[in-house]
Amino acid sequence: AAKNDASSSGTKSGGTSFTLVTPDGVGQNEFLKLAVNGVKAAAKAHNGTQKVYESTDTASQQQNVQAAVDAKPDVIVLVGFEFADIVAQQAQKNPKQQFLIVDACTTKTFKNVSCAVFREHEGVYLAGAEAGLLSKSGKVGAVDVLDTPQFRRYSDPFAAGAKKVAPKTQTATRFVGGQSPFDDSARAKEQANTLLSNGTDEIMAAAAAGNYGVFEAAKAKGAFAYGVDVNQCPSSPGTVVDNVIKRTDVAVQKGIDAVLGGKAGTTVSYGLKEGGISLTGLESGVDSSQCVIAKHKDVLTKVEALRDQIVSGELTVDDPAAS
Amino acid sequence: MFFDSDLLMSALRALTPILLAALGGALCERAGVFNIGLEGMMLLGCFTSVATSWFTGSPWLGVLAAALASAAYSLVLAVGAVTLRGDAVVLGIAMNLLAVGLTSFLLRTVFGVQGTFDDPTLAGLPLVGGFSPLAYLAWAAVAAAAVLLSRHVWGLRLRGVGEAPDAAATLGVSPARYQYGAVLVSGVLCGLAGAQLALGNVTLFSENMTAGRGWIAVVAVMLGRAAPLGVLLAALLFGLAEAAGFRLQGLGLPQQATDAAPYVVTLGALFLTTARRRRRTRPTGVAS
Amino acid sequence: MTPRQADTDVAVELRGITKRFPGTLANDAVDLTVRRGEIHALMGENGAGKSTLMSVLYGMERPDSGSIRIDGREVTFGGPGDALAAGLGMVHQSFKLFDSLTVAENVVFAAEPRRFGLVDRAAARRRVRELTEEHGLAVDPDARVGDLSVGLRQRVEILKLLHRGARTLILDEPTAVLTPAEADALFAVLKSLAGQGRTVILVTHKLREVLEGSDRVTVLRDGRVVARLRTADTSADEIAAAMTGRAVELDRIHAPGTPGDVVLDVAGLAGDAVHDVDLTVRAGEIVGIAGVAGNGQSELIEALAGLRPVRGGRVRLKGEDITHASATERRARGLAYVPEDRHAVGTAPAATVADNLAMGHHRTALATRRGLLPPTAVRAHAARLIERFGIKASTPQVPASALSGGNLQKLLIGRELAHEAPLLLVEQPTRGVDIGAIQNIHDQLIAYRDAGHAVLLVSAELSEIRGLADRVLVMYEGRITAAYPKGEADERTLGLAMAGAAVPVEAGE
Amino acid sequence: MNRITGALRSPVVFSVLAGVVIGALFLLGTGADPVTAYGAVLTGSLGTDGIGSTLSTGTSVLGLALALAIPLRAGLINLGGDGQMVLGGMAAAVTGLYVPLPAPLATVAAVLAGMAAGAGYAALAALCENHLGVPLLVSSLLLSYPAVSFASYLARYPLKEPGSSLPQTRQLPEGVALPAFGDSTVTAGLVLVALAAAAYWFADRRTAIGYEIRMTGLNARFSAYAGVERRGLTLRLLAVSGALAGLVGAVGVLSFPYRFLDGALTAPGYTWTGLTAALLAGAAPVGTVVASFFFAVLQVGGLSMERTTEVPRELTQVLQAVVIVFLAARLRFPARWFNRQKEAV
Ligand SMILES: Nc1ncnc2c1ncn2[C@@H]1O[C@H](COP(=O)(O)OP(=O)(O)OP(=O)(O)O)[C@@H](O)[C@H]1O
Ligand SMILES: Nc1ncnc2c1ncn2[C@@H]1O[C@H](COP(=O)(O)OP(=O)(O)OP(=O)(O)O)[C@@H](O)[C@H]1O
Ligand SMILES: [Mg+2]
Ligand SMILES: [Mg+2]
Repeated sequence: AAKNDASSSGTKSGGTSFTLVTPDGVGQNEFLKLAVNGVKAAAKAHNGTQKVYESTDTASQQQNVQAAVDAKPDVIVLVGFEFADIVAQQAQKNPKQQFLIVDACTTKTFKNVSCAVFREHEGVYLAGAEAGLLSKSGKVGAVDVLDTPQFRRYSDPFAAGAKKVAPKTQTATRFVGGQSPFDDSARAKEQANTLLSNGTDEIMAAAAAGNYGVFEAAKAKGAFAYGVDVNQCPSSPGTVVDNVIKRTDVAVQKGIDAVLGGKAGTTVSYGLKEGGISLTGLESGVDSSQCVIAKHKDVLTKVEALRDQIVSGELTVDDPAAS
Repeated sequence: MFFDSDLLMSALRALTPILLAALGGALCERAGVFNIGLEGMMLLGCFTSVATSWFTGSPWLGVLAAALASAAYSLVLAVGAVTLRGDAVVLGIAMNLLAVGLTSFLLRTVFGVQGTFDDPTLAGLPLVGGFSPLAYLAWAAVAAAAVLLSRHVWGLRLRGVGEAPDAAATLGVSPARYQYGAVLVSGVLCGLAGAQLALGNVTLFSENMTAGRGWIAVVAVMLGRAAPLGVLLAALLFGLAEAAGFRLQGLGLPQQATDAAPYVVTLGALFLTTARRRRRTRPTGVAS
Repeated sequence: MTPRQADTDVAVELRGITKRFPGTLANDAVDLTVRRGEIHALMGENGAGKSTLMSVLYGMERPDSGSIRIDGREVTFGGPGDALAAGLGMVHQSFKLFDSLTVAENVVFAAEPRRFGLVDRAAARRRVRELTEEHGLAVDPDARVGDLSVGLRQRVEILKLLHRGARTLILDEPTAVLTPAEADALFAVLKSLAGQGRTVILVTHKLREVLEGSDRVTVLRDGRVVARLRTADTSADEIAAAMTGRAVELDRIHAPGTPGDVVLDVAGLAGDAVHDVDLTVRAGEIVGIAGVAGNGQSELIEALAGLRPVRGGRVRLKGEDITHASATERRARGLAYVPEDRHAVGTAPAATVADNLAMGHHRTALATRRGLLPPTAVRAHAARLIERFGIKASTPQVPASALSGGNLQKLLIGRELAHEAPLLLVEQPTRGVDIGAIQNIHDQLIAYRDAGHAVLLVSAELSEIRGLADRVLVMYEGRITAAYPKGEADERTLGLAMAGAAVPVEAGE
Repeated sequence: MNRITGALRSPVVFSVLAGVVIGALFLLGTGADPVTAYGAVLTGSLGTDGIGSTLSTGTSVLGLALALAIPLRAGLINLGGDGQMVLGGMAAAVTGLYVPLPAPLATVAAVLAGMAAGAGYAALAALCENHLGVPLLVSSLLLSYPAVSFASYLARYPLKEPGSSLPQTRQLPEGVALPAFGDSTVTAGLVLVALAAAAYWFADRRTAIGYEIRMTGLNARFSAYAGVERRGLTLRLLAVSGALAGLVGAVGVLSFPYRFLDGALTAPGYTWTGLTAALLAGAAPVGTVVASFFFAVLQVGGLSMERTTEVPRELTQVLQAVVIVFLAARLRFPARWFNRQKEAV
């Protein structure tokens, strides 16, 4: 559905306009919801209007991008790896149109394509460190939607982080898979259960809608879980330890600012250093977050130290998607 | 331990919603209505059970509402395929599509959220001995359906209607009545399957959360030759293959292999059973 | 035959029944009175409106006008259930049975003895045994109906009605698929039922059984009653004339043909239900195979047609070995085939008449060398056959299901004759066909033989075999057990041979 | 007069109208303006900006509809379109990437490889029915899942584009692609599928094999009696069916973005849309084409409606489903409405 809210002052003509195209339904992904917030905020800030085109599959992605290009807004924002090919094609055909891709970049560089990419693995690594420090069984694991490089970013660094602080930690990863991997919370719960029955007591949940299933499984066994994108602690207080926050909204807003400010064609990478990736536990509202980590200040202190090492470049985290 | 009690529990949990839906499908099949809309009816059950449980605080009312809502929804198939003699396959496909759209729409209008509705205070079904009461109901339903079909007056008539509707009609048995009945019962069972999935297996609703379970139920109906015990075995095989698949991921098998495992196992079982049957009865020329 | 005692009572009375289908007036103000305890025959050509009238009586069709009285009371039936409740019962031309259920289950279906809502199977079995003993209709209550012979299935149909306490039994062409022995057994049962005060309405095309088995006859033509006769006072010729509106020559014995070279040569053939069969058919000759249904005749013909596997022996067509040839190859080498089941095998009822007539010709006469099948050729071919064989169809584009039974059979025979194949296999060519059409079909087969073709005929009608065949073979338990030249095959001799001659006959079979 | 009332009474017209009316009620219920919404559907799918998308969506829908219609004409249901299509796409991708031929020839080879892979896999389902006694409906459906998983595995591991975040193969070499019309997304794939439709129409109407297929669909025992070899026919029809599904997969890979991306072929659900179109048309050639085009319009127009109006996206699916339900139930206006009119005239 199109959400073309005019901004407060509402002069549609002459005002700037932005179109956000998503790769999937917004409902399924927290970081897409953040992206929508980002583009709304940008519209407000720039006194303009915005639209959101939600896609469901490759065919609708192409149709939506084409429709966005046809409508000629000031900036077209696209979220997701899926758009790299389409943007490369459209950017060449429409050199006057500005594009902003979040989460990916075209292989060739274009003057009219700006990119914002995230280093989720840095945040996941810190979450893994928390898990390593908190785990009693010495076993931590992750449940991913699918076995793809993009989801491996949520499991491999988690293991690495845990091993960094507790080298003997055993790690494992499960993938939801099945006919509808993004929506299948029951299957995600079973996958979490297979980890739990092996004694795993700290689980990274990167299972989209399945996260809630992972939380339920962990809760039932008195184990702990880690959420993604936003603060998921309130949905299962006492079970969710922390979350890897990905500030898609910030990336969208800053990206649009940059494009409008004449700095198009650049790639900005957001990690711990830039504040694009963070943990709920490292943010200011931690005490009211309902996250378990709020009660483990000692762990947070150690994690903060790791964070500082990563920020300073002293410690680098491997990116599974870069292989 | 690879084959341990956790594996069995996991298989049984995966099995329950599939079994309930497949029993409904089997009844329809016996009555001569090909019901491919199990997935949609189940999804509607998921939503209704969660919404009702949320607003009333009672998961039991949720179960009841799910059964009623899915039964009402199944009327689309009954009216379309039985009364109007439309194509049951197309109707089923459309019902599945409709259920996805409708539940997502309701999710947004009723709860004001997109994607998933999940709340720590949402009341799910209690567990008795590790399973929700609906799981026990599912087992009871297998027995009930088996007795109904083989021994009960209704079951006899239902089988007759499915096999030769005009023969039943000449004896004053209305095929349409029995077909409506079967479709409505399948609606109720799919509603229960949905409630089991959304208030038993997990406690939340998310868009399209049935994720193909209705289709697996359809396969189980075919594989089990629409006999309650056959359907149970088929669903059990499937559940075990899936649970074992999860374990195999732990042994390093790629996710794609474990995704395919239940289907490959099912196909293999099918080959074996039909090979045995074929050795017993040889097909003959035109008469086959 | 003298009218029975109770025949002053009227069991069924139809007044002014009119039933119209789109384009057809199936029943036109029909009056029919059937007395209690009588066997009342309803006759008429294909499409005369017999089945329609019975459907109206049984509540399956609503009449456009007219009234029905049962036992003197006026009734309106909403469906067969009401008719059953009023003491009517019908055995349909195509049996309405559940093949996968047992005899007992079929009999009690929808009138089950119950215990706690469950079907009381023991009681059902007992009930079937009681009924079978009372009426001499032996059949195993636990047999699966799908495994039964046609004759036994019919018994199940009758048991069904008796179980419901039907006082009036309607039978639509009950003997069309029965062997003579089965038909005789059926009539014995019907007579005993009538003797008990039940009423029987019998729809049939067979004059012999009407004359032997009925008390009175009503004849329909074009939906109207054209004659009401007392069987005792009438003759076959009179009934036939009333049905067709012209004089009909009945039960002709056709002159023998002049056999030439061997066309079909079968030696030691073994297959499903067929053991060590030797036979030859020559050009210009009709060879008839008589036998009680279920003795391997159908299997033999299907094996010859290439539709069943052959497990031993050899088959030669015009000297060429076709033992293991496919159905397609056999047809290509000169074989045509009229199967026994014209609805399920011989035609595609949902397809048009033209498409039905094209089958088998579509790769040869009608197709171009490149595999094209021009629609114009199909239509022209259909028009030719419709003309030549007198098939009554409004246009070649109507579906074959709209043809009457007799016309559908003409379509099928016409199509196969048109192949001009050296060998024609024919099964039950006149089953369910009225006497006018029977004559036409017999004439066609004789003309085909006289044109120098070989014909292998399987029929349950002994009169048909005797009338047409130049030689008669008898098949028993999968073997050819006797052979007679034309003239030596009288009904008695054949009957004995069909029963296995010296072999004792099973009770009721 | 008769013809007009006949057309009006036809189930198709009624179902579409009923779907439209019920959809309008839904739209009103959510506060949207039905006229604007339907206008958006039509301009979005048939207007200059949308027709390209409609035709490229239509290419896939029609291709799969034909793949399902052709065996359906003989009474055979192939539920394995997804697996056949994905293997076709994968075979095309592998051929396109690795065959050492000049680009145009590599493209042709990729198309042929895709068709061959689909045909071979569908034939496997036919063999299961012919020789193992597993009903085609079941064997084709069950075989589909492992095929999809296998292709997914290939795209994830052995054939994955190094460095990519997606489970996808490398892009095909420059020029290994189906030529497109102008800068639209419509490729020569449309021509191939249209040719297939024309060939099907011709075979169905005017050839002996088409006749045999039709008769088998109407009464399989009848055609067996007349010498049509059932197993051979099943095998050949499934091979053709699989080849068409494989063609759709190959067309998908040989069009933008010129690579195999896991899930891209199956996610839009063309197989089900195609099956629905084929069933609604009773597998008749012209009907299948019309129904496919109608569904393409509905899908592309629905997305466009979502973009340009306030209509919530879920309603698009609801609208499509309602139209299909009415079509499937073959509702029609009661005859007496028209008879009354006639009397009045
Ligand atoms: N359902 C129907 N729709 C249209 N016409 C019908 C229908 N049933 C019967 N008819 C037509 O009504 C007429 C009478 O048919 P009916 O079945 O009563 O004939 P019949 O005497 O039983 O013939 P037969 O000896 O072949 O059994 C025929 O012309 C037939 O085509
Ligand atoms: N829907 C219909 N439209 C037109 N004619 C019909 C229809 N239904 C039945 N008929 C015709 O009505 C007549 C009676 O049908 P019935 O069921 O008695 O079979 P039948 O013709 O007697 O067949 P047979 O004697 O070969 O078994 C047939 O001529 C049949 O073709
Ligand atoms: Mg009749
Ligand atoms: Mg008849």
